[in-house]
Amino acid sequence: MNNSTSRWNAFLVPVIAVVLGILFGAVLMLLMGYDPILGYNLIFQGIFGSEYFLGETLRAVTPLIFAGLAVAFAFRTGLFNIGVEGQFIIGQLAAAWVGMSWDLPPGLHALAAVMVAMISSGLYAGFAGWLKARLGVHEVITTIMLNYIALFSANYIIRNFLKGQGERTADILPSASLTSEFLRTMFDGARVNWGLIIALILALVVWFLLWKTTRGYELRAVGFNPHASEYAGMNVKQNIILSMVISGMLAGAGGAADTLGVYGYMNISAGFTGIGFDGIAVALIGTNHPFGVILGALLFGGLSFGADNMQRVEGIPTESIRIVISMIIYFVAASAIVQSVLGYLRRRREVQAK
Amino acid sequence: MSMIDMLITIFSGTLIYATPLIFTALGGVFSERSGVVNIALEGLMVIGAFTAAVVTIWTGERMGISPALAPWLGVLAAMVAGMLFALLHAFASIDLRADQVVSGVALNFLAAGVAMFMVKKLFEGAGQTTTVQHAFSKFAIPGLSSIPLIGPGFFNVYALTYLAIILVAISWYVLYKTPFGLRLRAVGEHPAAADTVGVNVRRMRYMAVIISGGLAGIGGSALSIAISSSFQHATVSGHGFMALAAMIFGKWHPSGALGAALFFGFATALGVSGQVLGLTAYVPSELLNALPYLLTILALAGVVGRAEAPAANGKPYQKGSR
Amino acid sequence: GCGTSDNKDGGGAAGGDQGKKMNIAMVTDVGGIHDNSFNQAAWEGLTRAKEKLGVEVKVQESKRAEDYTPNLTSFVKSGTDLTWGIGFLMENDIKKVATENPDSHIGIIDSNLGGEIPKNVASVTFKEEEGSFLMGVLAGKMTKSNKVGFVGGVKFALIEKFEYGFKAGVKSVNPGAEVIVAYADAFDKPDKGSLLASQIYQQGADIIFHASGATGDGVFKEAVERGANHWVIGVDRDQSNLAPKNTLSSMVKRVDNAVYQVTEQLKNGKWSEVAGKNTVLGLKEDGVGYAPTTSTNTPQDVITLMDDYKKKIVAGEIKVPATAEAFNNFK
Amino acid sequence: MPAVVEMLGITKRFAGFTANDHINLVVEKGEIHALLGENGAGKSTLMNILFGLYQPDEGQIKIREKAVKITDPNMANDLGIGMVHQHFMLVEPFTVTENIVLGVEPTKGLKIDIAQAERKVSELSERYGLKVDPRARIKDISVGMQQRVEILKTLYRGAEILIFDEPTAVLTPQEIKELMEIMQNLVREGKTIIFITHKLKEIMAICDRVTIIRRGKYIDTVSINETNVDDLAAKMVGRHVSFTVEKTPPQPKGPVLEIRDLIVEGNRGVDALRGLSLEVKAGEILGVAGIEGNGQSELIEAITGLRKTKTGSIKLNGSEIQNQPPRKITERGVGHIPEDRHKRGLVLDYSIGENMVLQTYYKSPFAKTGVLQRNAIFEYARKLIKQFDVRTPSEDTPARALSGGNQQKGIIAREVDRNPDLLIAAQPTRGLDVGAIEFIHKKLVEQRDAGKAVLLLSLELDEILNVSDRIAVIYEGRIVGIVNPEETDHDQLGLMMAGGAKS
Ligand SMILES: Nc1ncnc2c1ncn2[C@@H]1O[C@H](COP(=O)(O)OP(=O)(O)OP(=O)(O)O)[C@@H](O)[C@H]1O
Ligand SMILES: Nc1ncnc2c1ncn2[C@@H]1O[C@H](COP(=O)(O)OP(=O)(O)OP(=O)(O)O)[C@@H](O)[C@H]1O
Ligand SMILES: [Mg+2]
Ligand SMILES: [Mg+2]
Repeated sequence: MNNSTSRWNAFLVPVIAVVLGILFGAVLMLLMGYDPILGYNLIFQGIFGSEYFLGETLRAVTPLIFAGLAVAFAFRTGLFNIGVEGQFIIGQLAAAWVGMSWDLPPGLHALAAVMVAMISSGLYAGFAGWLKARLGVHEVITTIMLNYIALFSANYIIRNFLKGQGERTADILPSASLTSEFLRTMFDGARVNWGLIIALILALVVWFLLWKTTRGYELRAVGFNPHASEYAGMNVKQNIILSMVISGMLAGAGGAADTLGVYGYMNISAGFTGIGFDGIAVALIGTNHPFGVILGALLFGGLSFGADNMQRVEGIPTESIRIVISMIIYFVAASAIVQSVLGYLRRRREVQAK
Repeated sequence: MSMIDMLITIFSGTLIYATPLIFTALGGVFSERSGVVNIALEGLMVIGAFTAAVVTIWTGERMGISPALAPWLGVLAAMVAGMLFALLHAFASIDLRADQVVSGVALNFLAAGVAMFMVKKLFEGAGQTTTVQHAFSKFAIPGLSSIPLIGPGFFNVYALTYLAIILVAISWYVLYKTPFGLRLRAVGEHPAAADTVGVNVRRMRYMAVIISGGLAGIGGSALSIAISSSFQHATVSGHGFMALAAMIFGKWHPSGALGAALFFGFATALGVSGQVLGLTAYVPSELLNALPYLLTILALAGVVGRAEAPAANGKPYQKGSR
Repeated sequence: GCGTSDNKDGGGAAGGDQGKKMNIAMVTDVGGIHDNSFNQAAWEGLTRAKEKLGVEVKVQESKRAEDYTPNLTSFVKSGTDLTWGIGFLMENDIKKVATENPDSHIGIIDSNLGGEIPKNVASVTFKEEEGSFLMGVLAGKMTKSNKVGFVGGVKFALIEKFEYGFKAGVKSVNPGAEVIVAYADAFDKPDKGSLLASQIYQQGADIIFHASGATGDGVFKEAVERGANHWVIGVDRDQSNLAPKNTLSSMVKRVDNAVYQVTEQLKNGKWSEVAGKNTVLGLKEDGVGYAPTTSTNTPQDVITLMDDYKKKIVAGEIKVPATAEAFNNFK
Repeated sequence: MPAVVEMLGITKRFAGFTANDHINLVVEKGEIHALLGENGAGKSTLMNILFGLYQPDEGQIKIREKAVKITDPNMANDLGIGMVHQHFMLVEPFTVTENIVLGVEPTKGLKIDIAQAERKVSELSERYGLKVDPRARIKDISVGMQQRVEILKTLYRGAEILIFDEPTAVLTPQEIKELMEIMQNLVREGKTIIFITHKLKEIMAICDRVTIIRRGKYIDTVSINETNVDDLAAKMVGRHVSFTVEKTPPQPKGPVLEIRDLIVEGNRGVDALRGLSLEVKAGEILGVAGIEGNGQSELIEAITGLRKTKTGSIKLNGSEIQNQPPRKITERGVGHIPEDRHKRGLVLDYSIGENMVLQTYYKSPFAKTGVLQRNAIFEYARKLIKQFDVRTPSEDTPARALSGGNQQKGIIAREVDRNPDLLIAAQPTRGLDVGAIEFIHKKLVEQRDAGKAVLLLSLELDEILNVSDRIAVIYEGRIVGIVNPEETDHDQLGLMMAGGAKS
């Protein structure tokens, strides 16, 4: 009984935050001299106005689900992975490499590329986990550093080993593609692709892994209390490393989906895409729950993508939507007080019921 | 000549590159020593960088205040703006007992949104401020700067660089020698203990977070009106997170933060010299550009070892709770 | 003659109520509209088109590379008469959108789409190496230390055109001079730009040419810091305002003209003259050149020399190298 | 005698739950007044109200016969009230002096005048016989000294009324004796003391009067002269409590645990165990007596695989287990009730149900091919909760929300039910009330009677003497003697624990 209430709260709190954030955004637009009704209407149109927009929104949401899952997974096991950005890059790179240079039947090829990307990113993130487990180096620092290292080395590798025409890798073979003719036609040519389905499946996997398996039991226990976990016979170091590996794998799958599903190649990049940082926001809006992450990504991705329509049509700056999103996160943080009061009331009720 | 010249530029490059990091990491030390995790450093720097640029332009170019004074007004304004912005973090973390990471992430997004939005408003839709005409220039301490090697290396940097180093000393004194510092650290280690001896936990944490905002604001100003001379979306890009790393690397200690910031600066300057010296013929430039990040990981793995955060860091304090 | 593709999924995107006015739109790359560089220049061209040609203009900034396609598509599908994509980064997106929407008109700057240009696309590229060559001539002539520097943003082929053009120019007039080359690996890190410049100057160079976007702001700042006899050469547009006393010249690239002219062609019904092919703008076409403010700090004899070289290049007597390979074969 | 503290009709509710329900407490000047009650009876809450940490919902407080409203600890300080908290309020990385002056720092210019502070701390320390080193860091000193620092903190602030909330739960017998003396010194100096403890003997030994509360309600205030231990226990729990552990003579069989010449390094880099040898037989409870810090923790950690050994052997049922991973050792039949239940014993954020399978979650029937069987786990948890009388609203309640006593019962349930050949119980009753203690002792004896080996470590001599079948005395990392509980007493054990020879 108390579990369902806590689930209800976990759902309610972000919803209230979203409503408050959107109201705040309306006030902001008014202050700026724009019509908020029109603004939000344009955002709405920019998402749902056509199959194409809807499809592209989903395409924009897809990497955010992966990144959000990666961050949330680490958070759930007591780690702060700021390195999703870099792990995503590694995933893109590995997928591009497999996609362009292996020769496998369709489907299998794509699968292999995704797997290799996941493994590469997993190992890459696992290095940060290893440093933490073995040497006690704070994962926040190492993952920040590894972001830059990933960016520079990916550029180097593309330039020197994978170069295609232009500033990018060669094209992946069609057999490795994650594009879906079915989804394309359904969404009027939008680039929504199998990556979205992979993301949703991974959300389910993460949920199952964390809460339904013995491994998840260990991973979360180690995050909550490493001393008790050690006492209970769990291998704390191994679990820390594993947690980073899995988090990195989720990010890597996102990178692979991006390369194989949207572009079919990887660009040399002059800077970060920000996917990793947006993933932190998505995870937090989704209260670090895999299903919350999906909703958070839909919200974040939808608002950002829809906001472009607002700029296109009325010239309303997209920054206003960044501000709305930030206020939503802020309210998620602030509404912790609502949550704690609700939770406390519940506990007391239970003690009394005894 | 080269060797000496190289050292000179590496030293002064180190100091200059480190300057914004020192301020900001120092800010992080105050906040986290009081028990409030501050992921918002990046956003605070953005606000500081933006405010400093705007105020310096306004006072120096539009109001005609003396070019020597205008950038200092910019720094002051950046500090105040950082403090005000930090209030949002303080309010969420302390009064609302919010998850401090969440609040910090929110403020990073907010800062970026607000600053860019304001730039567009203030500069006729432009994506960056105009060039700050009266930005800080390097400043040679007479006498000291003419010492060979050391002089041009260490004593030809921005006034803000000296300020940063002085502030490290002051922060150390404040944190480790004064009642204020003792209370601030107590609140970050064991707020209930501080509370029971009459230390106002809420007030201490508010002050710490506000100080942190002020310092990060100054750190931001160093980027926009000393090292470069404008504000745009990329002025801060990642320095706040590097400062966060420097704070942790420096074990939440002012001199540690200084050391870590200098280390980053040094490694960056080293990578740059590698390129300038033509090492790119043997080593890819990407590797040289990645050098500071690689060296940091090596240093952390090899030398520095485990660092303990303040015990109550990140934990909201509620009177009477256990 | 502009195709009026029907507007069934406009989704609020304006179709233009006056009916007659032509709609021109542009999509920036991730640099954004106010990048002090080609996006901004393109927008200036469009703004001029609005004033002089009476067209409606709109802009959409891209946050991520993934946004190029939907941004272009939205404009194309909402019946925009000409949609510009600014920057080679979106060459593949342009190709795709153009093929999927054969009735649309699309323009792209800085890419020839690898030579396969769809019928409905007008592409424009520049001979940056030619403009950069003149900067090399200037630097090679004016250096007192026989050392000059080049700061690049990211090692894209496009930026290498600047590098090798510049080096060739230096070599032509001053074979003994050394060119120090460094890349920031970023277009948006002024702090790194100033660090790079500081070291290059400290190495004894007295002139730095940059092709590094906002990173270059730091190069200017460093020159200002160092004062007299530390020179910068700007890029893309006249950048002398960043350091009036330290700027020798800027290699201007007339993206604005390109955008304006292609738009004008469309307006005047001469779309077919530019469509389906690449227009290359070099010194000859005044697509690249040096800024008028060059004379402020550069002596007339050097400018004259630059003009001489310009003539030779225009006449085809000098073939300016744009790649490492070409440069190595260049004498 | 005039009353210095009068708490009248105090009621305190926490979100609908009444922790204090019209409690009266009248303390006279110069007395040591005990406050007695079960775990969770509301003692700490009442004292926190007096100290200004909580505000009462109803009732009145008078200090020195004047009605006051104590809104925060500063105000309590001003009224001369000082409190030594149940959970120490000390900043671990700080020095003794820094902790003492925190909030009332003497200054010289901007700077804390640390020299002056140290002088004053030394003075006070000497005057009350407290023996603390003003420069030591809290994290480096013993629990007993930490407690004295807490006392100094109140004295430094000039407290006249001192509240001691369960100060003896964590002290060694020697330290307890010293504390008693200190308390008597304080009273002689004219101070008044409110003393909370679960140890009735201590109350009888030192207090003047005692106020008893039960489940938040006031029961009685009696003078020590008019009462006795059994009476107090009955008043407190509401039923008769037996203090003597009922048990039949042991029937020891072959050795289950054999330790030979064990050398283990402690946290500070010096050897904490220096050639320790020990044997525990099936069907016996071996008590290990010793002053804290003589290697007890290291001994347990070495046996359970939580700490590496240097040399020597640990054999369980004849095979060596030293330096094996904890999981292996657990699976070979070792149960462990850890001394720090929050640090080791529980994942506080997990439900009590999930905590019940902390070592067995991966085994059938709790898991099948790596998938948790929630129903099996919670069914099992319900069984244990019932069997061990763990008071919790449900098996789905976070362990954090349970009281210390019930958390401890949960751990014991888990460890006992795994049916280990060797059960290690470290401080199993620390901080618990007499009712809970009785229960736990009974469980230990049951294990013994079921033919298991039980290794009991306790700082509580009474517990050791009552429960053990044999007593091993540990001193400086060695067993310095084995004695029979029937043939020894506090004094002899005390002497051995201090390194004196076996008589
Ligand atoms: N901060 C709090 N919030 C909610 N309930 C509380 C709080 N503090 C105490 N309680 C409730 O009040 C009751 C009394 O707690 P208190 O700590 O006063 O007990 P106690 O008598 O000191 O117990 P012990 O002997 O274990 O120390 C507890 O059962 C608990 O449920
Ligand atoms: N964080 C918390 N959340 C909810 N209730 C709590 C919390 N901490 C304590 N309590 C309540 O307070 C009561 C008393 O707690 P307290 O820690 O004083 O217990 P205790 O028996 O003294 O245990 P300990 O041995 O840890 O001192 C418990 O019954 C519990 O219900
Ligand atoms: Mg208590
Ligand atoms: Mg207790």
